[in-house]
Amino acid sequence: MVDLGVRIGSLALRNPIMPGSGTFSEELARVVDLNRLGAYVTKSVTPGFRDGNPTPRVAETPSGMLNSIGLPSKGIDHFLAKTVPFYARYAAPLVVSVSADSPEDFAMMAERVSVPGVAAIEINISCPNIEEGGHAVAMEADATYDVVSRMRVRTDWPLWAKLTPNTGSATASARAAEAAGADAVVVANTILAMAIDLETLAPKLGTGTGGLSGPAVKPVILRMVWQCAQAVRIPIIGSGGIMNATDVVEYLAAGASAVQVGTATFLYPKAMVRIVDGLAAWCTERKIARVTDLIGRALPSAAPARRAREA
Amino acid sequence: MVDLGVRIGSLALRNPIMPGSGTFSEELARVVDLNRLGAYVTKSVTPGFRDGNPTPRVAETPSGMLNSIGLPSKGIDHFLAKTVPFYARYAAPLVVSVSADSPEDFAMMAERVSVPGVAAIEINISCPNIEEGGHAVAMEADATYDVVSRMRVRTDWPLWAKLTPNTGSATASARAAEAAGADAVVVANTILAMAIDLETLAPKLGTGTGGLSGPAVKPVILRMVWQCAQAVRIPIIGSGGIMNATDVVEYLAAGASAVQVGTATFLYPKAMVRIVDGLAAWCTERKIARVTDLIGRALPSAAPARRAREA
Amino acid sequence: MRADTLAAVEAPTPLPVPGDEYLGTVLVNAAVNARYKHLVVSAPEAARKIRPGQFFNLLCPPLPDEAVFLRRPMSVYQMHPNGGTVEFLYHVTGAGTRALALLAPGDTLDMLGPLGLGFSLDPAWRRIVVLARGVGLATLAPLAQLAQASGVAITAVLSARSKLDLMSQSVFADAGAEVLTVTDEEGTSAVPQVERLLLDLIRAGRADAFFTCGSNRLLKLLQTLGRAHGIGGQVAIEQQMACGLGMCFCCVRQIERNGTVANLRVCRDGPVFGLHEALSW
Amino acid sequence: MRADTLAAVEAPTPLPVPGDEYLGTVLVNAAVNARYKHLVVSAPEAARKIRPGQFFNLLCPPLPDEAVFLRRPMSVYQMHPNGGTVEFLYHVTGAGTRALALLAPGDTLDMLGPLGLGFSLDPAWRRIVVLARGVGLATLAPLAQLAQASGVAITAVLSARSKLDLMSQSVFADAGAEVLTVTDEEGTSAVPQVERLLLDLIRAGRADAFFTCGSNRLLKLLQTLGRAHGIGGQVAIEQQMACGLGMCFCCVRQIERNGTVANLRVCRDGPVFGLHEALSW
Ligand SMILES: Cc1cc2nc3c(=O)[nH]c(=O)nc-3n(C[C@H](O)[C@H](O)[C@H](O)COP(=O)(O)OP(=O)(O)OC[C@H]3O[C@@H](n4cnc5c(N)ncnc54)[C@H](O)[C@@H]3O)c2cc1C
Ligand SMILES: Cc1cc2nc3c(=O)[nH]c(=O)nc-3n(C[C@H](O)[C@H](O)[C@H](O)COP(=O)(O)OP(=O)(O)OC[C@H]3O[C@@H](n4cnc5c(N)ncnc54)[C@H](O)[C@@H]3O)c2cc1C
Ligand SMILES: Cc1cc2nc3c(=O)[nH]c(=O)nc-3n(C[C@H](O)[C@H](O)[C@H](O)COP(=O)(O)O)c2cc1C
Ligand SMILES: Cc1cc2nc3c(=O)[nH]c(=O)nc-3n(C[C@H](O)[C@H](O)[C@H](O)COP(=O)(O)O)c2cc1C
Ligand code: FES
Ligand code: FES
Repeated sequence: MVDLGVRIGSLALRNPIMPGSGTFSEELARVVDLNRLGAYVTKSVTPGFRDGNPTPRVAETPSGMLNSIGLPSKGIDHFLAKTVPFYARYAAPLVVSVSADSPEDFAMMAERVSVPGVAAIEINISCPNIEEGGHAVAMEADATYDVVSRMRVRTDWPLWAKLTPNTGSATASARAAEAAGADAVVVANTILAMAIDLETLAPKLGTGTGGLSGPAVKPVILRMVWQCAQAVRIPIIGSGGIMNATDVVEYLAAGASAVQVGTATFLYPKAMVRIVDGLAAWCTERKIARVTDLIGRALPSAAPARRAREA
Repeated sequence: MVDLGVRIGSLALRNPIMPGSGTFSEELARVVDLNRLGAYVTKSVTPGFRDGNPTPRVAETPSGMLNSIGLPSKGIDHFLAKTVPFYARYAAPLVVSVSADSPEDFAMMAERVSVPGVAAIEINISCPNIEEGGHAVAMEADATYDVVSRMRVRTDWPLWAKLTPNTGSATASARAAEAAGADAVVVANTILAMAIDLETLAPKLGTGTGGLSGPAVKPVILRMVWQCAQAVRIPIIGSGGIMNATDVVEYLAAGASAVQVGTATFLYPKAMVRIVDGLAAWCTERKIARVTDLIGRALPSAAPARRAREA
Repeated sequence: MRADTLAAVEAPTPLPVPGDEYLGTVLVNAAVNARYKHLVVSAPEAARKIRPGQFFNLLCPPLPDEAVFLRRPMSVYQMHPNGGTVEFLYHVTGAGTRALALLAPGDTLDMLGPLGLGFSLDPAWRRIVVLARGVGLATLAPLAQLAQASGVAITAVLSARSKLDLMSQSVFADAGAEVLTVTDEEGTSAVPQVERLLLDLIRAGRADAFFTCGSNRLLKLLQTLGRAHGIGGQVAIEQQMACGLGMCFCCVRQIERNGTVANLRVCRDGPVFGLHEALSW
Repeated sequence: MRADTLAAVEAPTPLPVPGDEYLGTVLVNAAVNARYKHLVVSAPEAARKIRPGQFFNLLCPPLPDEAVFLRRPMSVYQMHPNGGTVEFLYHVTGAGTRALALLAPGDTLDMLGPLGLGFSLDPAWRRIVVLARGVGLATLAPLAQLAQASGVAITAVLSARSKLDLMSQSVFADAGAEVLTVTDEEGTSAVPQVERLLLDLIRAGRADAFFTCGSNRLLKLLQTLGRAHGIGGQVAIEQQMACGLGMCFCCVRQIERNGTVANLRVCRDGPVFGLHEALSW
């Protein structure tokens, strides 16, 4: 029996597979056994009601998809009343993704969602679909530090900062999140991108640009995980283009301690459960006893050990 | 007959299709009629001899490829003696891509390549495969300004600055290039990325990370072109993931005046010529008389005209 | 009758049976005319679950040099719960449908479904009018089966570009429907003509409810007539989708319900909505 | 003899005929054993151009749920310039070769080639030794045809994991070669054993030149023996490729030529290099 368990700070997960925020909801319980997952991550919740962006909100691209959902939300009250209780009947820890328009509102949200039934708080400072021009807090280290540190003083719950790939300095934002007291970083949200309709010659998405996800982004986000793993000591949760168990192996080797699966679930609702099984099978075949043995194996620091093994 | 001609500043091209630097060489003349292209862009040439990076230098990714060639070069003397004369027998203008280790060397290269037979100089300040950690000049606006302005004073030849997607502020670098006197910007070089070998759990590329190209990057680079077209007045040359004529239409609509084709030529050596023919056919079918009519049609500034046409 | 009163009557009832991922076997995939194809798939377990108006989210096979990444939603055109087959009628438009068009008998089709809330017939509706154009037919055809089973009389007004494009008259005729056809070719399909035809049906007492799908132009016409004459009904709406299960919120349309306009998910809250709930777009 | 003198003799001669993109038709794609397949393609124009040791860069068909993006280089295993066919022998390893394995008779195969510089026989070489292991056989097999046509005698030393994995003995035997086989199974394929076997051949005057491919271990052995006994030859080298035409510089290997070590392109400057030019890796 392979031990699939991983730790994200104080939180023990039965396996490293969880959904990405916004690509998962209560509906999935109708198709898969949620108890098989390592954790649940909710759609980002905002202080008040939000309608989301104009349609079309989705477009297809080579090996990927664009979305411009724009964080529709029923607001925090509805969320605490309905969503948190729903997950109480399932085994894995619930991670609540929060978003807000100002650092002060982020801090307020940290306090509001620090309730029993919530195991950790994910900070969505990286959505490319809400601010003008795709801007997001996590593009700058200073702004990242500001939001995370204000939340830190308002809650003892574990804080996971979700970073953006739309920057030349992902490691700087990761370090800022760590310095501000984040317990983990999620690497990363979607890549700002677009597609154009050939009939109208207008952007395909209602908002012009949107976030790219799916296999197309995997090489880019994997690189970010690998860079961040060399920059911070807190655990990294990788997210981008994971379709199968070997994609998870790549992320773990790059330095992630766990992963989030998004787009794959849209194509195959059972993807996450298949990935959990596939990961166990992959490890068994290679006589790897603990999935944690894979973490960081592709990092430069692991190169001497790797060469010794190969020799 | 569709008019495929476009202008990049003072330079008139018979059509908007040219190769991307490093994805084209004299060898292609054995397979296609080079006279059919809009321009030729050479592999980046450096002051002296460079051996390039360790192997493996290539890896496959979903709808794309990673490369870590590392600018092997025989140096500027060999280039002027052999490469420039080779293209003299062909009809289209020759664009020389230059790279160097310091702003001063970039300036020296500008002077050296300002010779008859060279129509324009492309400035490769965006290769992710030569500096530590994938760093490149074009990631920062200041450094971009520095290199371009130093070259500007040393040559009257048209200067095209090739930007990087590995930054949160592509428009700032585009504006810096424009302010420093660039005649056009090429958007963009490859995206820093990686892949991990499942047998060894080490990075697949000899250098760890490399540059992602091919259809996977098209949505990201198209977005950059669209953003830059709203930020600068100089022409934009789009480059990323173009496989066929409709990809070119997307780039033109996003605001590019011409495009560069790279990876497609590796899969189909005749890709560029097929794209030229395909673009003419696409325009003919839609009764578009001049390919320049497509430029910028997806920009916000074109929205009122677009809506009027549709109504 | 006010629009929200109508809406209360006409709102489709939730269906409890969740969709799942099935691997069907293609039996037939034949051209109906130059632009439409008819796909018959053997998928017994899936077939047993379907309610009229539901759809499947289909995984398209790979094309030689074109990527088809997302699934594509397709209404169930004909269902045979006992025969174990599911039929689709589709219009070949882009990469996804071009890929579906390549399926050959014996091939496997990965189909997620049945999904969404289908049509439901209010017991007060004894005579209904179905207005269908183009591929909307595929979505509305199962109504013929449903109405027949419920002893409801149908008048089907089928609209198309040309006589050649008219499909499925027999699906409705076989279910005992009266079939009226209008075409662009004959100049009988423009809004004023169709409006006159519908007014005749209303006057003849044959329009207790309207059903339609797809075309914004026809939806508007039915809403206007419905408001004027106190007639409700249902409309099946389309929107680009990703998950098909209600998770991603890609597929919303503006729906007016209980006095407020909300972005509802076509895949989960629809695709069938009350005729007067749907804001035209 | 010094290594660079050997190199001058053994360097393959440039071939003038450029490759092109051809659409071949698959005639046969059959399993040779559990891991190897044999592909026969009808492509008359391409077939006429091939020189022994050249390769094609093949576009792999799409897999159901796996992307194959780049072409895959494959040596010509057998060529039939008059028959109009080209044959490949390949080892099913990753996505690309798994995709090739799905090709069925009648399918179209997009093949770019023939590419690269092939083998050439120095007139002084009257008796050559070919040392091939595994899929290296595919690359070396055309030497049998070339040698036979030039009246050169071959001794083929074929190495494999097991007797079952030994392929193509007949290709060499039919060309009049003496075939010696060594296997891991029988414990006859280790370097010391093969070395002894080669020394015997040298002593018997049957080794004017060595030819090999693929295995670094065997290349080193031949280089050592060659240096000691003044024997040159040629080696076909592999490296991951993108363009196959010499444009991208993905496919370099370190080659010692004219006294300096340079990164040469396997696709354009090779894949065949002088035995002593190739730095082992
Ligand atoms: C619930 C539902 C049921 C449907 N039933 C049928 C059916 O029975 N038969 C049929 O032929 N079609 C049906 N459609 C529409 C069908 O899903 C689209 O035509 C198909 O996805 C187009 O895919 P494509 O790749 O061929 O074309 P694309 O190139 O993706 O698109 C072609 C054009 O169609 C638009 N489009 C794409 N997907 C959708 C969509 N989901 N909804 C609306 N517009 C879209 C695009 O914007 C574009 O303008 C249905 C759609 C929905 C939502
Ligand atoms: C000139 C040349 C001729 C060749 N001739 C033959 C032949 O006749 N028969 C045959 O079976 N194989 C041949 N090969 C090797 C063949 O190209 C690779 O095995 C194939 O590309 C693997 O593709 P894949 O997608 O199946 O595996 P992948 O998953 O891409 O790779 C499987 C393993 O092979 C390695 N690999 C991939 N491509 C190459 C390559 N081009 N060179 C070296 N290693 C590689 C990878 O790093 C990996 O370890 C030749 C290679 C070259 C360069
Ligand atoms: C439709 C959609 C909605 C998303 N919504 C959110 C969100 O609300 N909050 C968030 O932090 N990330 C959101 N994401 C990003 C995903 O959580 C994930 O990080 C990303 O999609 C990359 O993973 P993937 O390639 O596996 O999809 C969304 C992604 C998609 C595709
Ligand atoms: C193998 C390879 C080598 C490249 N070498 C260079 C180079 O020397 N200089 C440069 O500016 N860009 C270089 N590029 C980037 C391309 O010119 C082009 O901008 C990029 O590949 C995106 O286009 P594509 O998706 O069509 O390939 C290289 C790209 C590849 C794939
Ligand atoms: S398609 Fe995902 S919510 Fe409807
Ligand atoms: S594969 Fe491109 S140079 Fe050899």
